[in-house]
Amino acid sequence: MIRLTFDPFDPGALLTEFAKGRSETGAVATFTGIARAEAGATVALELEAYPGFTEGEIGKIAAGAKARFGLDDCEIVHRIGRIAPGEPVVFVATAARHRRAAFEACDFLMDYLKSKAPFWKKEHGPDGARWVEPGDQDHADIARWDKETSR
Amino acid sequence: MIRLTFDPFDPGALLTEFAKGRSETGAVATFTGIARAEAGATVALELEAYPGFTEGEIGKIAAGAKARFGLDDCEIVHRIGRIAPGEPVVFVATAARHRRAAFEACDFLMDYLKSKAPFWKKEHGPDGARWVEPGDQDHADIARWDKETSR
Amino acid sequence: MARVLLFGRLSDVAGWRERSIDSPFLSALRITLAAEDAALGEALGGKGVQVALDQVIVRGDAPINPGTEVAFLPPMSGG
Amino acid sequence: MARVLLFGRLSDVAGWRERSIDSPFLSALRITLAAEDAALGEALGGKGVQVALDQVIVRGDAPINPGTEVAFLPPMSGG
Repeated sequence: MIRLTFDPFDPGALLTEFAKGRSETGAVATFTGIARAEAGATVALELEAYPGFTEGEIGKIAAGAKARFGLDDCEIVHRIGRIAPGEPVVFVATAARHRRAAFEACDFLMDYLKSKAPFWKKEHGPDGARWVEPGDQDHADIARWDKETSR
Repeated sequence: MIRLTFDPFDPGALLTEFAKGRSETGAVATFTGIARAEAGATVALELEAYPGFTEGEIGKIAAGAKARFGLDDCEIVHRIGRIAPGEPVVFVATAARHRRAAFEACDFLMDYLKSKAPFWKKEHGPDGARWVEPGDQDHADIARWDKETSR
Repeated sequence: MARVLLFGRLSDVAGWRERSIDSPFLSALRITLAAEDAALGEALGGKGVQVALDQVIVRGDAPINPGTEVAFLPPMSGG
Repeated sequence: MARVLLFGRLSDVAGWRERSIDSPFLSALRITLAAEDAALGEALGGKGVQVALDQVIVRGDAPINPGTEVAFLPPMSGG
């Protein structure tokens, strides 16, 4: 399930639902990305999506990850709009029989979401706003998955 | 925080509490291990701990992981006693400024917990019970962390 | 008429997010937009800006049918 | 008197989990336990079985003070 939301969400409530009733899944990994205050340097984050297109592109990657890592299931929830420091921005959950697959798929999906997913990000600081492009670390993170078929 | 519990727990409720009020932590990774039914081959899992000693040994590894990966925080909750298929066995949460550290520390802690933590595990199947010792995959998983200082 | 959508910094440059514009080809649409707003014309031709017609990325020129959604997408930042 | 604790398969072998036994040394305690129950004696000397005195792993022999907790720990399986 892939969902974009303008409203704050509780990652715990999502995990409770996701982990329920899984008697053959052995492993659930999650990642929650939280907006950092950067000691006052960031007043708010603003994320723009292209409704329909953004979910579609994320859906393709999620389907690829399910096949590549043999997942039972995965879920992605992403905030859009204006996000205050301390609020969750993204939640990814993966379910698999074994923990290595669950961890790697979660890691893989986050690398994609942070560097290539169709969002446009603006940081509002005390001196105004600026558009953000993916950083070198994001490019290095996503490049790991081209080199290896599994770890 | 390290806690052993005879009672079932909800990993989502633990994540809700853990993720709260973190305006500088950007990244929270979690892992939930769930008892598998193995298509009826496992009727229940029974985990024995040595109260005090088990928490102490896990605490040493958690402190090591906090230092090694530069974590803001981590939490480990482990079921003990008799556990039915589909019930969570273990929950690990890690918080760090960046996602790589949070993921790696969570992965590292799970490798330790699954292969070396002071628990004794009995599997109750339809034909009786047997004590379980760590498998080859667990030994291989934990050995990864000796070879590398970071990934 | 095509629905033209601008995302990210492109809408900041143009001062609008969505407009209906009549144009038979993508190339003609670019010329129309640039003639009206040179800064936007330059931004639309900038490095890494992609175009989607009805949510499918296209390269080069393409005909624009009436009712088509034309989206100009600057480099995606990730979430 | 020392509090002797058995974990995992050791308590299945012995048929008990906890007993108070008087013994001045770990080596003497092992002899006492083996004399009473040969199967347990063998299991306690088995591969990978460790001993903790007051929750600290010890190797070789050691004196046992009154009130000491002596735990025999078979190979840990992880959770």
